[in-house]
Amino acid sequence: MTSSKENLIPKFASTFQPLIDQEGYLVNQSDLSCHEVVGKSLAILRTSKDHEKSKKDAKEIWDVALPKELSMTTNSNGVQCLWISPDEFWLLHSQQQKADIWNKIESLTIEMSMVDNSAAYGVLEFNGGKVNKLLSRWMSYDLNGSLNSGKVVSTTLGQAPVIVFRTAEGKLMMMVRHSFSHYVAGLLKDSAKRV
Amino acid sequence: MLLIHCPYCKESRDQSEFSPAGEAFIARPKSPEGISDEEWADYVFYRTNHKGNHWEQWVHTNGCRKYFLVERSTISHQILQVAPFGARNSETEL
Amino acid sequence: MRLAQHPSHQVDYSKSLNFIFNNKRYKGFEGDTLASALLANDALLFTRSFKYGRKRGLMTAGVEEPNALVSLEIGGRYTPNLKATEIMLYDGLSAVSASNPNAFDLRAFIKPLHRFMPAGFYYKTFIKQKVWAKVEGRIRAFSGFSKAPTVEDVDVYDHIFHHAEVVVIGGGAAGISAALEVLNNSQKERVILVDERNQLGGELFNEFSSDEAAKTWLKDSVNRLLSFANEDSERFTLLTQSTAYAWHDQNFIEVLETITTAESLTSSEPQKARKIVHRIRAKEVILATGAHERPMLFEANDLTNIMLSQSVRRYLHEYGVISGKKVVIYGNNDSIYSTAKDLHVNDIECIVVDVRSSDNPIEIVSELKDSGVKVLQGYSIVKALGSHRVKGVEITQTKLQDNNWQVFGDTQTIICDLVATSGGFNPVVHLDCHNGAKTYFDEVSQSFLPQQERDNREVCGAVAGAGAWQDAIIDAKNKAQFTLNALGAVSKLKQEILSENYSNYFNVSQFFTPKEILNKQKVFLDLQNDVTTLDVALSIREGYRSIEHIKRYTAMGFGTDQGKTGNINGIAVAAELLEIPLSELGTTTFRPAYTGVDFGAMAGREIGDFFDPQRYTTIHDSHVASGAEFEVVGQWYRPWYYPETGENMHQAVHRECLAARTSLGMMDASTLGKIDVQGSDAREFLSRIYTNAWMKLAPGNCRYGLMCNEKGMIIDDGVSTCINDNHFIMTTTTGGAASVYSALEMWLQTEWSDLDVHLNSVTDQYSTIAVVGPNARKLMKLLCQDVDFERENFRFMQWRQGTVCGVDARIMRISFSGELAYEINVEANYGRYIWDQVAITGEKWNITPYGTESMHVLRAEKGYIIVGQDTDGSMTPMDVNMSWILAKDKPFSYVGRRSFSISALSAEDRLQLVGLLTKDSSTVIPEGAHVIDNKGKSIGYVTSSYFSPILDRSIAMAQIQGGLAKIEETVLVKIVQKKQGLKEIPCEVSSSVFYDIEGEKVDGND
Amino acid sequence: MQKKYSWYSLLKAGLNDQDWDQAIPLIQPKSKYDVIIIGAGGHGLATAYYLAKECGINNVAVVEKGYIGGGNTGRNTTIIRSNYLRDEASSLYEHALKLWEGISEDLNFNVMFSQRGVYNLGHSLQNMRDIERRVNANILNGVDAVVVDANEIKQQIPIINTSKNARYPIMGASYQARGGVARHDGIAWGFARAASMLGVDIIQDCEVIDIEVEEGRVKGVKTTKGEILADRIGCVSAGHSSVLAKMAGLRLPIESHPLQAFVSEAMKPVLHTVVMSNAVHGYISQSDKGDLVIGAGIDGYNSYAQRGSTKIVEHAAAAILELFPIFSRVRMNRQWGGIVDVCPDACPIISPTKVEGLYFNCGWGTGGFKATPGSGNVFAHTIAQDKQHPLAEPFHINRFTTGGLIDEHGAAGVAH
Ligand SMILES: Cc1cc2nc3c(=O)[nH]c(=O)nc-3n(C[C@H](O)[C@H](O)[C@H](O)COP(=O)(O)OP(=O)(O)OC[C@H]3O[C@@H](n4cnc5c(N)ncnc54)[C@H](O)[C@@H]3O)c2cc1C
Ligand SMILES: NC(=O)c1ccc[n+]([C@@H]2O[C@H](COP(=O)([O-])OP(=O)(O)OC[C@H]3O[C@@H](n4cnc5c(N)ncnc54)[C@H](O)[C@@H]3O)[C@@H](O)[C@H]2O)c1
Ligand SMILES: Cc1cc2nc3c(=O)[nH]c(=O)nc-3n(C[C@H](O)[C@H](O)[C@H](O)COP(=O)(O)O)c2cc1C
Ligand SMILES: [Zn+2]
Repeated sequence: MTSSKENLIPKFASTFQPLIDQEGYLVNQSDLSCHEVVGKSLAILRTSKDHEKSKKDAKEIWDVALPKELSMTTNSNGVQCLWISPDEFWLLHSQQQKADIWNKIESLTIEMSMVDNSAAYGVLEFNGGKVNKLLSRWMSYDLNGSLNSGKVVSTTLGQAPVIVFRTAEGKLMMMVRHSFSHYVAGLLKDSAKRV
Repeated sequence: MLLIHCPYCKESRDQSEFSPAGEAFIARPKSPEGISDEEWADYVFYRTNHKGNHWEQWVHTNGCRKYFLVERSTISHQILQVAPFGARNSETEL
Repeated sequence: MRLAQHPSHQVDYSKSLNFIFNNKRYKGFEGDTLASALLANDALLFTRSFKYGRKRGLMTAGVEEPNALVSLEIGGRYTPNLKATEIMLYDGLSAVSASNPNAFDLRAFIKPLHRFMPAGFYYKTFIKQKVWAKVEGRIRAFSGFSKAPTVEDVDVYDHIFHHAEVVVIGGGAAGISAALEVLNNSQKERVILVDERNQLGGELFNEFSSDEAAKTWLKDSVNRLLSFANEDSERFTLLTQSTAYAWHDQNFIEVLETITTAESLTSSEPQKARKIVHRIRAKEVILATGAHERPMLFEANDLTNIMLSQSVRRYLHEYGVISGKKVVIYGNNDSIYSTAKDLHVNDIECIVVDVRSSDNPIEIVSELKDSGVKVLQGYSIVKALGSHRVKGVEITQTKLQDNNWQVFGDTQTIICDLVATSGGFNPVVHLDCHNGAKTYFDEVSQSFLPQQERDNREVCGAVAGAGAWQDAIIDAKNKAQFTLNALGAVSKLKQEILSENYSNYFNVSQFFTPKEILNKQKVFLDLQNDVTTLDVALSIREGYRSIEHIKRYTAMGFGTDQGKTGNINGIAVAAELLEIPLSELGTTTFRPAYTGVDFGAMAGREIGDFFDPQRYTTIHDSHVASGAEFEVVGQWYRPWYYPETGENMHQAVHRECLAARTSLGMMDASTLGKIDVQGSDAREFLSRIYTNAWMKLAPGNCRYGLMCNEKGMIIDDGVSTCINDNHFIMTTTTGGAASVYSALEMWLQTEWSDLDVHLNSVTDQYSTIAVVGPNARKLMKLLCQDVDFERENFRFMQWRQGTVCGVDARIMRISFSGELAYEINVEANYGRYIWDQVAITGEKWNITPYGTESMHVLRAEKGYIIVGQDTDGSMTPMDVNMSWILAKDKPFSYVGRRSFSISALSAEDRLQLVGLLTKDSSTVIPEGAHVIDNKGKSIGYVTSSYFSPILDRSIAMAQIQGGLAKIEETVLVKIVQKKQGLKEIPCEVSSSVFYDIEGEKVDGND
Repeated sequence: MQKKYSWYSLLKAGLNDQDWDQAIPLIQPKSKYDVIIIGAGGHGLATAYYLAKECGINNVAVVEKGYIGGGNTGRNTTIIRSNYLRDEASSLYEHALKLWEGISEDLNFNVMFSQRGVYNLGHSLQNMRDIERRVNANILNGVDAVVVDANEIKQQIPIINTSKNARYPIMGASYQARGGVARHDGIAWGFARAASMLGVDIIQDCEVIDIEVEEGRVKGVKTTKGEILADRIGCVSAGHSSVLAKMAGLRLPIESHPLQAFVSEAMKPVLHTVVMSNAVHGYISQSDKGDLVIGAGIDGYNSYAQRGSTKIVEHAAAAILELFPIFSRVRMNRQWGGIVDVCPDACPIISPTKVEGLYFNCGWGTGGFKATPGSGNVFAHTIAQDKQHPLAEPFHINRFTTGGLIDEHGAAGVAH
């Protein structure tokens, strides 16, 4: 009576799954696109009082250097480490790495805290010349003047808290809380009609 | 709409990212049971409510989530200075 | 009348447009405003005045217009109260006067009664409340301008944030010059230039006919600006038809851009925004908003075709329109001569009446006289003639003696059909004053000028008192240099020299307010509100002497024009009557909006679905598929109940509750707040936050906790799970998640920074599915093989890690229903999958999804509280009979504990939570009904009340004064609302636990 | 002696151009009074009026730093109702409402009290429970109140949006028919005129800069117009209460916050009642001039600037559009702010202080306009007898120490 369940393949639904088109786009128009990036996992690292020790631990587990204010670092495996606050860093890594990393974490005695929050956020990628035009309808942040490549900013999109960072010129990433995904998708699609 | 400099993000951001969190320098009594009802009420309810330069707490709710201190004029809304939490414990301290 | 096309004209005579005004058809041209087009058609009457019903026409050509209010279009694009001067004409436009000038109007009819209706009339009449109640409605019927819209707006509005180093407000000579100076002398600095008109240039077009240089300068400058806008669009943004309407703290400026063109108004394409609010955060602001002209005061100065002199010029120069053939130009400054010259050049007959004497000869006067224009110096108009359209004026001699104006000699009549007046200029200081800056009265230019020093802003051009356009340009350059310097873009200031009479270029004389004129009837100050000099005088006589009282007593400046033309004259009149200097009286407060802002534009897209975020769990689509009705909790949409075909809520809830009690139910509990608490002091932290003990809770276990604020009042509750000694996961109520999280952070950061604790919100990380009912264990065994579910190995209030249908899960055995229940927590991406699997697998026990309503019934049967329903921010743990949850021996005085020892918190007559059982078991008390004592006074109220399907009777919870001591007593619940059927319901006070009092169900059946 | 307002006097004035008397005479302060009231808002003026009229104390000065009624009295949305939750509060507000019903006649000044009814909307199940609880309490306390459902609301206010699909659908409301609005300036002027007729000195442009205390007793005040002595002083200075308390060496459980409002351009009457929604933070009525008067939510930070954040005002506009979508193309004409004195339990303080002879009446926060006559009335008696008026008893400042908070927050929410 047990086997039936064991053979099931769990169905993973990405954050924006019900909202994107078949290619994964929320918005796809001339000079402006927004699609969901799937396959990313998120770990949240809160450093301990002994920041130096945390830095070392981070290096050991993740092979990343902790970034300075509002910036990010990337390691050779493509793990991105985002500065969120003086004692909080977000590590974006691929789903494949996740199991290994968490095994490693559990085997170490570290004083900092680590939380897996992969399912809590969806990641959107924006491309095109009109991205700032679209986002400036909902974001008070100075996208043109201050959001340079490599910069990480937590702010709001409308009333939803989001993290945005620019990985390259013309390419912007945004992390959205799962429960706000309908709201955010709604805002973006609506405004995209008028940029 | 205020423009507030977050001492942790080291950047000025729109007020909508922040939440005000009340008058600064109201420390929780070290031993609540050891003080009178008046003293307890003073901590819980009573405020100086400065007209003029006023130290207050703000939290960067939709940013780094840190609480910090702001000295702001309650007459002109001008922000005179900001400080990370713990950098000072009273108005007069330098 | 329309003149031949001239280069200064902003209308295109080759493109004619048809429109309708007050049901009549007219033709105008592209570039016209509704006002200019109507003037050209000699349609001069726009409205009836507010109080006296006087017929009125245009007074101005701009946003300062007090009279010409119209409504535009019908249906979903009907817009009330627009000024004809701000509506750009388009083909097919249709407009209606706010108050039809041609209709019979009682207000005009009762003219003889006007003298009995002074300012403050209503304060002195209808003093009996009963009488007022009867007449108010009838008086109201006369109020207001246009009719309100009747249907929903079909257009949408956007908001856009901008950041700029420099914002220049006003695109006249000064603004253009300032913007160019900044752009030319800096590299990266971003500049935004806004102007409310549809063409850059401000008042400069007026100079075109006499000054070729003005034309050349404007053309060149605008071209240079346009090339910046095209080639370096990141750096320079030009916004026309865009009004800066508010200036908030720290240079946050809101600009309303009107996008609508004829096409979008009439097209059915809904996507395009009708208007956009640009929210600009500027480092530096350059204010170049120009000046509004003020009228001269004389009797019947409100007649149609008495206009401001500069406005007559604007109609002439920008639109090629003039509404008279014989014009009297009247004023107290040199600008009237420029108007006369322009009219004369266009072969329009005119006479100049100047209140100033001829003592100081001016060049332009002799020039005009030589060319044959009649000039009367030392004369004033005392009265305008005509019933509604001006037909002539009466003038007398006048002189200034000891700072007092005197009017003397015989009156003469001059026949005319248009009067153009200029009483000097009011710099447009409005925006500058929005966040606290003051004005000062400048005796030289006889105007209120912006506060001199102010951080991060400069003022230039006419708003700074500059008169000549050449000076405005130089002044703007000079001020822009200061701005550049403040930005660090230039270190050496370039400053050019202004002409000598820079700030009194027009030689404005002191306000012309002779008592003889002020004492006359119908000398209007505020035309929109029909405020006269006599009203101001009366206000002062009655003791309303402060300018703010005068404003409020007379309604001066209350209108849609906010007194742009009338207020300063009103202040001058009051100062004259009070015999104090204008500077002492001051202005009233300038407030946003500079000109009206549509509510729709203020709201932007934050309406409808975007009014507030709607938050969904990842299981939401399954709930929708099951036909759930939803309840909004916080911002979350939670299934409320799942009606099957034909069921109402009560039937559905009945079925759902019985399923959970007798077999199996399931519920989406994902919305509960979840906070990850880590660190070596995590236990200590929980002990300080919760009222109960946490030091001994072993890993693998969970515990319920109650949280209070420092006042000792319950604010939240929930179950926290011990993962290991340094790691807990706390749950909070759905609505309380955000506030609890920030309160916890507050304690950690501001008071207990020595604790080693880190918080992370993991609410969105997990989907939580509650499996509830006696058959829950059987189902769990099917769903998950790697956990031992046996009763003694996985006890109540424990948790286990396992794999549910192939997905990692943390399974907690907790219960909010009293039944055997498990909560499966999985990564949210698998939430829907697991939900569906649970549903399918549970089919054999007829598993039934249930919503918040059934959850409420189930928990009430067990007497569990809902924070916010059974408590209201004034209930202590003792009040809800939960003293057991107060740890006695915690070393740290946990949050709220100190307050418990305050006398009032242990008073015997406090409201306490108890159960209520109606004597008639089928009666369900309405929630919110009150319990009364034998005197009929309320002694408490019902917080929760349901029909319990399992008990087959009604149950309720109530807060009753001293309720815990009343158990087993009978009390009355009084129904006092008629429609609920007035009655008294006898009830027995009981424990609030109704079902399974011994708590035997929680282990289920095996 | 001043003349009575009547049709007759109006006629006479119109015919002879005869001067009206000074409703608010210009007065220089005397050196000593029996009682000084600090703050000539509605509450302060009402206090002076009732001191003179009902307590036999006519030697009273009201000192005002600006112009009378220029504080919150002159900048509020004028909603008047008495359907408060707690017995203590509803008794006080009902006392005020009863006075409102006769105030124009009493003062011989039409304050245009318009009993057009007040709806408090509910948008969630919990809102509706709270409304039921409050309405039932009101009825038991003899306060008129009724719960209406969405259909009834729609019938009474056809332009309101009762769609079930709204983000915050209207589920029902409490309705108080005797509630309404009044002319904000009128109540200040009416009390001022009536009080000065009874001999009260109203002194404007006279800011109190110090309160003189000697051996625990109040002695007088220093003002911008010199020193004025009195044995009893009542502070009725709303947003500035903490500032005055500080002068006397006291602290209060009060914070000053901006509260904003705005008006539209005037339109023909279309909204004939008052509609409030605490859940979406919008309050609306249409004035007798025709403008929509709209109240917004409170700003979270402290301020004495009489202005607040735009986002709050814009949110209020959005909230109003949720309720009344047809107002989308109506334009905001003017926006302003007041400084409200917020008490932790959303109830006022009417109380003596530790300084003998010094009384405070403050903490009315966002909702004191409606209480104006009642507040002045009970405060006058409290000062005159040096004993709490029975209705004022629960509002003693001691409640913050003894724990006897009234906590109107519970179910009444924001207290406009
Ligand atoms: C936008 C807004 C909307 C509101 N809406 C409502 C509503 O709809 N219904 C309702 O019931 N209430 C409402 N209120 C609240 C209401 O306005 C106030 O509670 C009430 O008007 C307070 O009256 P008051 O006489 O106590 O204070 P105020 O009218 O503020 O009078 C206090 C006076 O004290 C003076 N003063 C201060 N310091 C000194 C000094 N040192 N020396 C001399 N004088 C001094 C001030 O100048 C002021 O005139 C609203 C308030 C605001 C701001
Ligand atoms: N003050 C005087 O004495 C005076 C009188 C009459 C004419 N002038 C003439 O005025 C010109 C001076 O140039 P200037 O640039 O200072 O003034 P201007 O009046 O030419 O230009 C000001 C511009 O700002 C716009 N504006 C005002 N408020 C605005 C707002 N809130 N948002 C957007 N736009 C706004 C106006 O519509 C106008 O286009 C010269 O041509 C001069 O001859 C001056
Ligand atoms: C009930 C009410 C109605 C108002 N109606 C108008 C109005 O129609 N037009 C107007 O300009 N101001 C109106 N005001 C606002 C006042 O002009 C003024 O802004 C307010 O009293 C605050 O004063 P202040 O702006 O001088 O600081 C109204 C104020 C209130 C309280
Ligand atoms: Zn920050």
